[in-house]
Amino acid sequence: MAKVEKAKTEAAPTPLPAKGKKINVHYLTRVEGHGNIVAEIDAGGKVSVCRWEVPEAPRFFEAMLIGRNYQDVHHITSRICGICSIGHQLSSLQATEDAFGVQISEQTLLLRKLAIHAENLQSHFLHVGYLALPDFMGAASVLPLAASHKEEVLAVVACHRTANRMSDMICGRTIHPQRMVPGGFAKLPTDDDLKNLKAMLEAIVPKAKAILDVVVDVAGNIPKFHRQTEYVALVSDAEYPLYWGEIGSSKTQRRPNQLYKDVTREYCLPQSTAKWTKGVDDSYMVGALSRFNLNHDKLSHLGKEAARKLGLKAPCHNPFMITAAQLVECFHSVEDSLRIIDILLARGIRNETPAPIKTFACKGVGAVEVPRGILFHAYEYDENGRIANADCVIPTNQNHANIQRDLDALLPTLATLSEADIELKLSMLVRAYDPCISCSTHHIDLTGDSNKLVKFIRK
Amino acid sequence: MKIKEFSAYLPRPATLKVKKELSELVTLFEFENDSGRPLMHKPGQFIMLSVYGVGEAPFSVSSAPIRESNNFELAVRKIGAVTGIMHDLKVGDKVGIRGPYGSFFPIQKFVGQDTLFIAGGLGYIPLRSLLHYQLKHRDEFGRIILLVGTRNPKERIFIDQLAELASGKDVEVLETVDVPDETWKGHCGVITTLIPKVRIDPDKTNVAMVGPPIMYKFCLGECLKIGIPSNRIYVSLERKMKCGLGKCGHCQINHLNACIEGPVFQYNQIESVEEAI
Amino acid sequence: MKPKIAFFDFAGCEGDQLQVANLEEKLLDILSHVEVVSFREVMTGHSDDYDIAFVEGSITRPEDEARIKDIRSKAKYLVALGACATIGGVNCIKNFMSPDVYKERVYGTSGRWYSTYAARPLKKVVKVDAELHGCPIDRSEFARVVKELLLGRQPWIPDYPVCVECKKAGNICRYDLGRICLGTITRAGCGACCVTEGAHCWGCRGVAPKANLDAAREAMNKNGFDHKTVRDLLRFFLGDTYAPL
Amino acid sequence: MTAYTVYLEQLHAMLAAWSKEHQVYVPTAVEGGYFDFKPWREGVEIAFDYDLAYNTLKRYFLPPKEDLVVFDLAAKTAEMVFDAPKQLLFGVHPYDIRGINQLDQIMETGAPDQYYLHRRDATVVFGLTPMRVAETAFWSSMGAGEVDRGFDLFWTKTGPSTFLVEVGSMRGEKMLLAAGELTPASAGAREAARKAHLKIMEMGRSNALNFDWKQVPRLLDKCWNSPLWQKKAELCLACGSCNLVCPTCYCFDIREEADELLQKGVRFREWDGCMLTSFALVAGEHNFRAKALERYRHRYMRKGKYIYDRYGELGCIGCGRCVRACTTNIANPREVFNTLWEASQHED
Ligand SMILES: Cc1cc2nc3c(=O)[nH]c(=O)nc-3n(C[C@H](O)[C@H](O)[C@H](O)COP(=O)(O)OP(=O)(O)OC[C@H]3O[C@@H](n4cnc5c(N)ncnc54)[C@H](O)[C@@H]3O)c2cc1C
Ligand code: SF4
Ligand code: SF4
Ligand code: SF4
Repeated sequence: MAKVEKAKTEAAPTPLPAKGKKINVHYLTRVEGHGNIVAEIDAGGKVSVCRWEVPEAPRFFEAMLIGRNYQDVHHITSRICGICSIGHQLSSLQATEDAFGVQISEQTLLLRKLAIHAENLQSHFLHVGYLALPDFMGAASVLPLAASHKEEVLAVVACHRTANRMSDMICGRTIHPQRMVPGGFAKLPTDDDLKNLKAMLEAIVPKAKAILDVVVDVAGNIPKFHRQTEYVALVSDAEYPLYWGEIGSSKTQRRPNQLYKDVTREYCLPQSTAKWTKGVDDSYMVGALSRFNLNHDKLSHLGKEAARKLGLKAPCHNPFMITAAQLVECFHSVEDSLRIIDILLARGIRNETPAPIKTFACKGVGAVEVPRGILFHAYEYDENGRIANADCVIPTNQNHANIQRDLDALLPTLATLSEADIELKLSMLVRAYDPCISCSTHHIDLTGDSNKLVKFIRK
Repeated sequence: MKIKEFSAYLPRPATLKVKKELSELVTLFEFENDSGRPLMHKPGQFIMLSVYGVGEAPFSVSSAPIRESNNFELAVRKIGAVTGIMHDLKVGDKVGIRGPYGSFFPIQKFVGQDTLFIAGGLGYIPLRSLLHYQLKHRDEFGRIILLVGTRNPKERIFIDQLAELASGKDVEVLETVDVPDETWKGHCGVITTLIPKVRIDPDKTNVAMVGPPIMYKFCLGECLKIGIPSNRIYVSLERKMKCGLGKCGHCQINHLNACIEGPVFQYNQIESVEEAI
Repeated sequence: MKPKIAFFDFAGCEGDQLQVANLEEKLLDILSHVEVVSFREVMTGHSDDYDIAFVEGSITRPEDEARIKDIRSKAKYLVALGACATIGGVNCIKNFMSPDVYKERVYGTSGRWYSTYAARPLKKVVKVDAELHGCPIDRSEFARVVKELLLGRQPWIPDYPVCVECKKAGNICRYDLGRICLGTITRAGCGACCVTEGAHCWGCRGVAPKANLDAAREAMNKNGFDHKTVRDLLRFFLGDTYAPL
Repeated sequence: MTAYTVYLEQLHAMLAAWSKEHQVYVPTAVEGGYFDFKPWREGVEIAFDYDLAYNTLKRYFLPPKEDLVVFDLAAKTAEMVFDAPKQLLFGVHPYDIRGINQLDQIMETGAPDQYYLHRRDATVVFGLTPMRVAETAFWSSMGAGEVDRGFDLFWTKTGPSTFLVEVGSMRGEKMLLAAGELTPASAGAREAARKAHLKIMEMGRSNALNFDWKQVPRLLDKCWNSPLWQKKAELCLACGSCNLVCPTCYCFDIREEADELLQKGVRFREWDGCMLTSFALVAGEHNFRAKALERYRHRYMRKGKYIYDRYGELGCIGCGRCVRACTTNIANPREVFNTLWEASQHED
């Protein structure tokens, strides 16, 4: 394997210019959606501005759902985000089924678990391989790496493609899939599909290990920054929970999903139109690292091994390590998928039709661990099975405040670096969270009257 | 069933030799068959020309049927995908061709007789093949009368050639444009208005007529009016074509295939075919 | 010289750009013929010098208009990418509510801070040279269209309804199963993927240019689907196109 | 015709043996109470009593999409490609065999379509006497209830576990006897098969053309200006479903696509249909059949007259697939022909 060049992140301190430093990352790249970082350090080295902004257009999904039939709801919410569309569908279906008291079959449950694995793999490989790795390797994108590290990039491509094919095979499509419906599946994979899938997943294990080696190689470039925060994720005594569980926190006891509002306490800032979420005391983190911190002992064998190689130990308070946790989860997802496929193959795919649904006025909540963290959908239906009220709490949404807090903590430590290096470090931090802004802005953001941007902190 | 490892869809290579602009949108292309063999077309027939990666389209062969030459001419108007790319071809570029396909003007029936050519717009392109044949064998044919109609002076094609013909003795040329501009000194009005202007002997005149769909209705009426029987009138009908082999169905005119029974029809064969004219 | 291409997005889910990334190896091959100068989702760096702009998402705010017009003025060729950009897509569901209501629903009293107006497709604001339909776009169609542009031809986009491809796929028609479907009026090009995967056609590729809407509606009614069901389906993606329906 | 008696218990081993060389397709039950041909393998239940294959069998000879030539974009050279997998269609009804025979004739005439012929040659057809008639079918009154050629074997279920198998070709007989000797059919078995055939023809009569099908071309001759075309065409979605499901519709479009490196390309053909609005549209926006009426009428003229004028057979074999495929219920040849007939009776 080609030796990876050390990225030039630990650049020599530059003397402070008299006029101070200004960072303005207008549209952070290699993230999903539009986000800006604005920071200013005055001539004295003191941080005067530090802001994570989201200028993405709001889309009003919760309002759009009003009056829609329960069969269409997950197809609409799927469109909140192209990257997490499977996760949105799963959370949405869970909420609808919870509302109408639908019991899904074991086969449906297993297939849905495969679906969430597929999505995690899809998203994590994309983020680790295409979006984050270039940072650790000092490249502007995966494109130049394709020339310098062809083999590794092809490994990433192969893993990502397999994850996509897995989504196709289980859900029917990688983005906005069509097979999953309330109560079950409109079309089922065949035993042959599963056999193929099994072979494909087995084939990417060595490729994923190659990616792991690269990341281990450049692990020294992962900034050493620690800030303790609250970690929130689904927890379960039975497994490393992704499809369902209870809401767990590093600071308080677990809660049933119905009480999601107690955890994701939303509030408004006087000078901001954006909603914030607040855990026990203040901001909290969701996503791969949170899940790892809370559930690491339930990881599969390969997952644990990967964590060991990466030096990832719970509790880890370095947000830059989210990427590492994602890679760990990839191994877990592949291994757990293989386990599920074996169960399904042993039973043989049964030609089940979706569980019948009787509509009545009711409420339900769904909570699924999607790539970026815990995703809640909560619906209220009228007696005709049409939405009367909807609420979706999106992971990136829950992370925004934590990102801001991390930036606040990180920036002062960078005051002596060059503007370019500060910019890179701040960008890397935000990218580590893998923010999914399209998702989050169905809700937060936008247009204060003065500068058309929401200010996330009190100045 | 005769199974053969043979594809009627396989084009043969040809090379662009000469490219000449005829009007803003129409260009004359001279191609050479790479096979070293002549095209062996008859006047009125068409070929399918491929630009690989873009597509295939039918074009009438515009040059006279000459057995001794491997070259042939097409005149093409830029209007879509294939024709658009063709205009970017450079001399020396290769294309694929299939054919010639379709029916043709039966030269033998024109021998010893007068011919009235009625060319509307691009209709001159296929007629030119027959016209050039007649000019080459001038003594075998009677009078040659050529009526040419174009929408406006800018769209006229083969201007020099027409001028040359008009100044010579072999052909009686009458030209008109539908909408004149300040440069235009000649006849104005649709091509139909030219027909009564020529004095012909209906008993020994054949008509060869090609033009846009709307032209036929009126011109055919005029021809019948001056006494030419429908079995002496030949028209060429163009339809959408994909295969040129009578299979793809696009060129159907009622029960007829424009690519097999056509494009050249004796008018009496199609007088009662509703979709023809 | 290699044509320069750039990607931009407005209100949308970025699924279409993800579809492009999902071309995997094929993308790497295509990239050997073009120079990507802006693709925020996968690369750092940006240039204002581009030939072909691929634009995803709907225009939902007055301030978006300036940005899309700027993109238009710089691009020689502008391709709308995906339902939000070509027909307004799901974003148009909100167009049937009063802005006061949907702002209040989502943001409570803070709603008044948000500038937003009825979502609209790009072509309502700027000239669009080609449209790649679908929610999300079909990745092989994207690849084909890029290749056609590179070869110098106007892209071929089917103008017939989805039923054509549904028949080719050999599906059982939803109507034969007592279900509803918009394939009868929706522009093909997706291979009838939703029907093939067990759902029905939602209309994400927009109405086929010569679609017979009256006949389709009558057929839906005759098959027992009431006004509200039909309307809801037409408002899933086609809200902008057939708003009064 | 030579005929043998085959017992259901023998069939399984035969299918397994045929599968070694051929991809075998059999009628099976699918969603919604419909039937369709699907690949056979262990455990697939054959629906001997299927009423109609939902999809037409033409896809095995004229696939929805088929490569014609591959080319090299740089060298500007082209090569032909033929793909003709060995396949066996087990259980094809007589009317569908008629459809195949008609396609054979069309594809062989003039410039023989070698792509079709290759596939046809590589396909073994085993006929089957129907045991049920689809609601929409009217083949028994279209002269399509029986066939004497176009199959390699023809099967008729004469008892709960017994088939009479007639030999249609040497290839068929060889395949039938490959596993060992069989009992030649007795006179009684032949009689039972004849009865089975009569029975189904009788059942088919409940849904019939009201007049002799041979009159259809002459009838249509007089109907060019019938008001029926416009009335029906108003509801036409121009969805082409009626074309695409029809076993005797064969029109196609030709297009091509280059590979991602723009080095090689492939030219292929894909099903097309005369009911689609741009079927006769040419560059410059001239459409030779711009109106729904014109397209709608053309299809019936093709089915009832033009094909007959050329090949001496109706272009409609009465399978009734289009009847079912049309969402707006206007694509029923039986109904259209009957209505026109009715109207013409009043004219005289
Ligand atoms: C017998 C015959 C002779 C012709 N001779 C000439 C000629 O000499 N010079 C000339 O400029 N044009 C001629 N045409 C018209 C020419 O074929 C079309 O202009 C050409 O097909 C347009 O192709 P395109 O790919 O540029 O257009 P597009 O609109 O991109 O068409 C795509 C495809 O549709 C088919 N198609 C579209 N328009 C026509 C059409 N008018 N006729 C047949 N098929 C069509 C072709 O297969 C074409 O490749 C002739 C047509 C026919 C039928
Ligand atoms: S299922 Fe939909 S797309 Fe398919 S044929 Fe029926 S109406 Fe058309
Ligand atoms: S026209 Fe209809 S009934 Fe006749 S053969 Fe075709 S599909 Fe069958
Ligand atoms: S199936 Fe019906 S609606 Fe569709 S094209 Fe045929 S006649 Fe028209």
